[in-house]
Amino acid sequence: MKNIKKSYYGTAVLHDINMELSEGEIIGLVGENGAGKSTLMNILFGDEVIASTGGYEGDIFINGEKAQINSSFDALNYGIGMVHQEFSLIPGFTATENILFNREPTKKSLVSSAFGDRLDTLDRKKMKEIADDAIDKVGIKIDDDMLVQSMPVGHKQFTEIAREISKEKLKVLILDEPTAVLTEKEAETMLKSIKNLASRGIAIIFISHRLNEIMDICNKVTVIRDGVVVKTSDIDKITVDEITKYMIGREVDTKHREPRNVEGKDVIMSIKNLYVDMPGENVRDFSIDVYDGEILGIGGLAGQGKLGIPNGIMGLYDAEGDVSYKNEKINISEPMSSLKKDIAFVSEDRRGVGLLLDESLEWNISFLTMQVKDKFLKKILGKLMSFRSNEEIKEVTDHYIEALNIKCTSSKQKARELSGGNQQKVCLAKAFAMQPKFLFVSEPTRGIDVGAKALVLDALKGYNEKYGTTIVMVSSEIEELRQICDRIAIVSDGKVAGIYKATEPVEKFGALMIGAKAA
Amino acid sequence: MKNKSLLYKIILVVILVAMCFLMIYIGRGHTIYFDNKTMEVNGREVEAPYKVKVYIKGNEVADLSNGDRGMAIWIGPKAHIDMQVTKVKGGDKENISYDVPLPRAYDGVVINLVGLMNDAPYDTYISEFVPLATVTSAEDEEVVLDEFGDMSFDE
Amino acid sequence: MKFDVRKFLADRSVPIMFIIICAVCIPLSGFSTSYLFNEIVTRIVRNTFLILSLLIPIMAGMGLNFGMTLGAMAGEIALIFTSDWQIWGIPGVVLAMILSIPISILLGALCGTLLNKSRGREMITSYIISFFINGIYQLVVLYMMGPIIPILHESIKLPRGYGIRNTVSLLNLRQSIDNLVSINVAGVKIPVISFVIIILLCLFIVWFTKTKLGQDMRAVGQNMEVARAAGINVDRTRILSIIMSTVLAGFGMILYLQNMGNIATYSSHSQIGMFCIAALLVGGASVDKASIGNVFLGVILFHLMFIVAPRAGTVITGDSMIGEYFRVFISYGVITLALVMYETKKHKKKKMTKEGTENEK
Amino acid sequence: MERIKNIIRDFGVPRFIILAFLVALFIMAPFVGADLPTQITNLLNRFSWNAVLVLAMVPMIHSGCGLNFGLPFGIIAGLLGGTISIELGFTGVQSFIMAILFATPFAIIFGYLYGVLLNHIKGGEMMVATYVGFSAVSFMCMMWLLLPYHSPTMVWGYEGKGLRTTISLEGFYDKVLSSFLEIKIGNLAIPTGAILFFAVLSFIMWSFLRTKTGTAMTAVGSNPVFAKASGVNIDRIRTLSVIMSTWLAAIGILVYEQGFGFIQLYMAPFNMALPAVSAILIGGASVNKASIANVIIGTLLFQGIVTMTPTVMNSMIHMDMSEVIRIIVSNGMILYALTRKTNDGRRA
Repeated sequence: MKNIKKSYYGTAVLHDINMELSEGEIIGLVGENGAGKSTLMNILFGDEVIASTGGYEGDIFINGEKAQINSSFDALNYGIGMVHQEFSLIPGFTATENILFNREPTKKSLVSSAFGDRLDTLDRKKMKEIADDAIDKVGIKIDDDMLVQSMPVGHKQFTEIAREISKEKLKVLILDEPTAVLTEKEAETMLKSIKNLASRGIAIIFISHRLNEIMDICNKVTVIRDGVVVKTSDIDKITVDEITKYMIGREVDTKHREPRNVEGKDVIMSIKNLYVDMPGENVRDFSIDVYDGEILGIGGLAGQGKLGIPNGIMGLYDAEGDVSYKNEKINISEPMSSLKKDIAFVSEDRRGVGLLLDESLEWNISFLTMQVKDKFLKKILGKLMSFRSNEEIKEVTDHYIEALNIKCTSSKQKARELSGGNQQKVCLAKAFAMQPKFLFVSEPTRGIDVGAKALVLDALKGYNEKYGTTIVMVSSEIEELRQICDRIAIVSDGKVAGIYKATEPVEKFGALMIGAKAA
Repeated sequence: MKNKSLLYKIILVVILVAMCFLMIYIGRGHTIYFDNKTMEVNGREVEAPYKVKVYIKGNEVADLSNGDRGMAIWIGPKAHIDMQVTKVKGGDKENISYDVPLPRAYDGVVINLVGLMNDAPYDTYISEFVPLATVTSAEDEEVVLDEFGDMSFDE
Repeated sequence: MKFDVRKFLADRSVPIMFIIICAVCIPLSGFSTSYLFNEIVTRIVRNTFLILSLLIPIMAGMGLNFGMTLGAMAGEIALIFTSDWQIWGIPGVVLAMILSIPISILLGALCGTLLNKSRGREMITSYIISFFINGIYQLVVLYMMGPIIPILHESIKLPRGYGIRNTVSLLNLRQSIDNLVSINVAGVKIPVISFVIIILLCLFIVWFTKTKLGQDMRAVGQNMEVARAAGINVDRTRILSIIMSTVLAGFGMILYLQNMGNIATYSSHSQIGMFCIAALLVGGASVDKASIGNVFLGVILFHLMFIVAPRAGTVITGDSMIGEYFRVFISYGVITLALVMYETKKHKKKKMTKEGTENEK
Repeated sequence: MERIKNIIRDFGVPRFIILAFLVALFIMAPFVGADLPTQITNLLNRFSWNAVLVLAMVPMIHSGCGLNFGLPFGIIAGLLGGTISIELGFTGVQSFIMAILFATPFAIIFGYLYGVLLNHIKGGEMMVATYVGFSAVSFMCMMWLLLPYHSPTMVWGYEGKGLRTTISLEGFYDKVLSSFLEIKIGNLAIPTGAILFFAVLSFIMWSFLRTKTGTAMTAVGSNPVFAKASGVNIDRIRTLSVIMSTWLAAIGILVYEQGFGFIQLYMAPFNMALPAVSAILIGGASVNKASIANVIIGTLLFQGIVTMTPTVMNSMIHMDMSEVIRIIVSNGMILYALTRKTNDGRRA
């Protein structure tokens, strides 16, 4: 692969990626979330997303010949196979049927010669043979007649791999976090079978967050950060710590605010044994105390549960645990319970949760406050009924449009029509309008440009300083947390892995993220 | 491969179309009326027999005395008619069969059996049956259009 | 695996309920066994083909095809022509079937395309499509037949000179297939050829599930995304399933009408979809799963109920209408129940997958 | 040019065709000898009968429950109210008021149950609603026969029990609204009372949508997760909207009956949902957005076509195609709305 470039909507995600892979080699690909790993793999596998967003730049050479991958068919033809993180299996099909899905050996009949190949009958016997053969190669026993939906999760993963292996042309196999959902034992088997596959001459790209696995089975490792390959090295010439360092990146020279010492202040919110059932972001046994007036950062890799914390406390996902605010318990299954206590939440899912995309900015900014605090209502008919007060709503909206510099045509514009950064500002305005005493902010800078990022962070910092509002900010960008937070807690596997002052060196946070225990 | 498949498809369509025409040919239904009436054959009067029994596919469909008219339906282009003819009262019974080609254009065909039995020219013993004008009720039928149809199901 | 009695019964609650209804109503109605058997055989011959046409869209995950009415209309139009041209007997039936194919394909393709545009609410859309096309059908049959589409015989036209009469007689086509070879078993007339046709269709469906296309349809039905990622043309596959269903429904309607002996031009099709779907569900099928067994069980139970309910209702309440309304209520009730169960399951499933990921980790 | 295109696109091609068709009908009406004032009277009358039923669509569309194909459910509540009022011997204006009073508890109970059911099947409301409506109607068919009604104006004469299919309202609430303050100018008659009644209900609805709860209802329909995150109890709001819709349907059928002059029982409620659904869609509503203006415009357009086509078409081509046109137009409109892509983020 040479000089691969890719941009989404003008935002460059990958710059000049160069990678090399030879037969029978296992290469580990590591990088933080959003570093560009998935995009790179999608290019290799010819995912629809790539073509529909304008294709990619650069060249891919396979066996010395230039390859043009425009669709997953091309990828298949070039012998590239991929096992995704989410299972792409048909639940009601057997292992055999899934392994050979859409590549079933068929028998011709008179009908099919008239109406096309799709009326060929399936050759069940041959299917079984091929499937069994592939399963053998993976090196684990799977019942080939078992329906995928009744399989344990590990077997599903193996079925996927078997499917890729059964492709005759397979030369390169991409495994995206194959061990993430497996038990330790299964993971071991998996690694063994991966090695086994490599010894048959298949080149493997192995993506994982578990660095020890990478150290275990890979020949080489490539680290990607911000769309650039920062390091490629043979595995025996690099240590886990070094990899971590490359992943997290250099110390960025940005203005850090001086962290305040908060330990002595009153505990404003105490979270004990929080469990949140949020798909992909499960929180288990999370406990932390938040001090009055601080900005607490919560960081961690994706999927480790950091997002689940605010969502659980605010009642958007099923959660269990004790959360008390100013020594009063909060009913975490009922959003109103926290909202009534002046706790606000800016969701990471702007378009899904944060906004009424088809309504005006006025509605978006005023709705929360109206529902929670009965504001922006005017009494009519001698207090019998109360209507929306359009004047007040306009006033507050205009205020925040100015204060946060939201670029829009008017306060009546629909939220859908704004850019990502401005939408995020609307979300903040929505929370600010409620005049919260405590604010959860989740991924406030995700997917917005640099200028807007700075503005959003400044707004948060300013709000904290001006009103003494306690802020808990969840973000995957450790640098961003270090810019404005007093303390940063790293979440790993749904629990607190450690809490440090924001000024601690970045490597310490990096180590926590990948599972090292806090010193 | 593609061409072959296309060829098969064309053949299939041709077969279906051919079948259509075949069905139209062999499935054309006629109501046949048998007249046992005296008629003029080649210029001479032929008296109708005393009694004619008409059989279609083995079933007796008409038992005609002199001057009677019987009726049967026939599917296909050529009607096969079996008859048992009794010339005079108490006389011998005689079995005869005929294959009568039926004209496509007529729905109802009147066959004069006397003409048929005496080798009269085809168009002298075959004629179209014209139903009496507007047998069907003249008053307009009300068509009730109901989005949900009526609820009664077949009984 | 332990045999779970409760689950077994719960999965089959609808058929069991119907068996109970029938068991109560049969003695009350006082019909003789041979009468009932004769009736049931007639109904099986009449309806099974139509109901079988529902199976393929269910397999492709498109739910209950309320749009089968389209096929029924195609069949009716074909029969109106054969009747007008006076093509009688079995050739008439065959001709009608062939004529119905292009109409069915056209309507089916239209229906399938629209359904692809309304993913997630296929059923309500196919339901509205059936009404919409019914309007078009009326436009064609009631106004265009005569002045624009030539109709030879005045006798099937309305006296005003255009449009088709409320009833078109199929007297010379009536039961031509049923009577071709029929045997009498203990007083019950069994139309052999009709059964052969139905069995052939069953075999066709079984064969079809074994083809590549059948396999693709099952896959599309279970997970469209995965199927698309594997390179299956999902939209086309879905349209094909609707076309096949429509064509089969057209054939089914022709067989149904040849058994009935006349076409109720403006109402024969309007309820047929509803009754076929109800029968299928009574047989234990659900919105996303149905088998040939469900079809036969459904036809028998549903129509048994249909035959005995009015009489039983009269005996119980002394009012003949009660039973009539009761069976209509039951038909709708069964569909409602199946829909609610399906949607609740879908709703629950979303939650389950959430919990599932939790447990697996 | 671009702008005109945009306007047409926003308005929707089918709507445009319908409007053009109606305008053409009006233009042609005088040429074929139709009396315009009579036509307008006709239109206004039908508008006043149907508008409340169309209004009943609004709450459920707002709360994201989609088009209320379960309208018959509310209609049954109205029918119960009407028949009970007559059974108890109320007459004249009184019978109408009592009918509303009796219908209300039924509507609330039905609406509540129906709302709870719909909360269990989010996403599949429309299909289930259709069949829940049908089941309820066919169930009531049995009930009309079995319930102990005795009023001689309503039951079958020779048996003395079981309600008739159509019950004349003469002496009861026939035209109580329409004749109230009726304005007559030559051939033109305006059913002021009925229109006023609709106006009052519309105003109440309009006001409600401006209250806190009303705002929450719109938000629930627009983005349920947003509403939930803002502390709104989604299920409660949805149930409330269903109750409102059911109640309005109950009132709507009573208004319809007073104009029409008859109570239609048994299978009649079946046919009431689709016209109302398509009317509001023709008025510019979509599966998840509707306003009072949509109701008024939609009802006028829909009823305009229903009243104008027979007269104009009949005199022009001597064919009464109105019924067929109505079926094609109304179902075509619903089909159009269903097959349009819904905006992302709408359904969560």
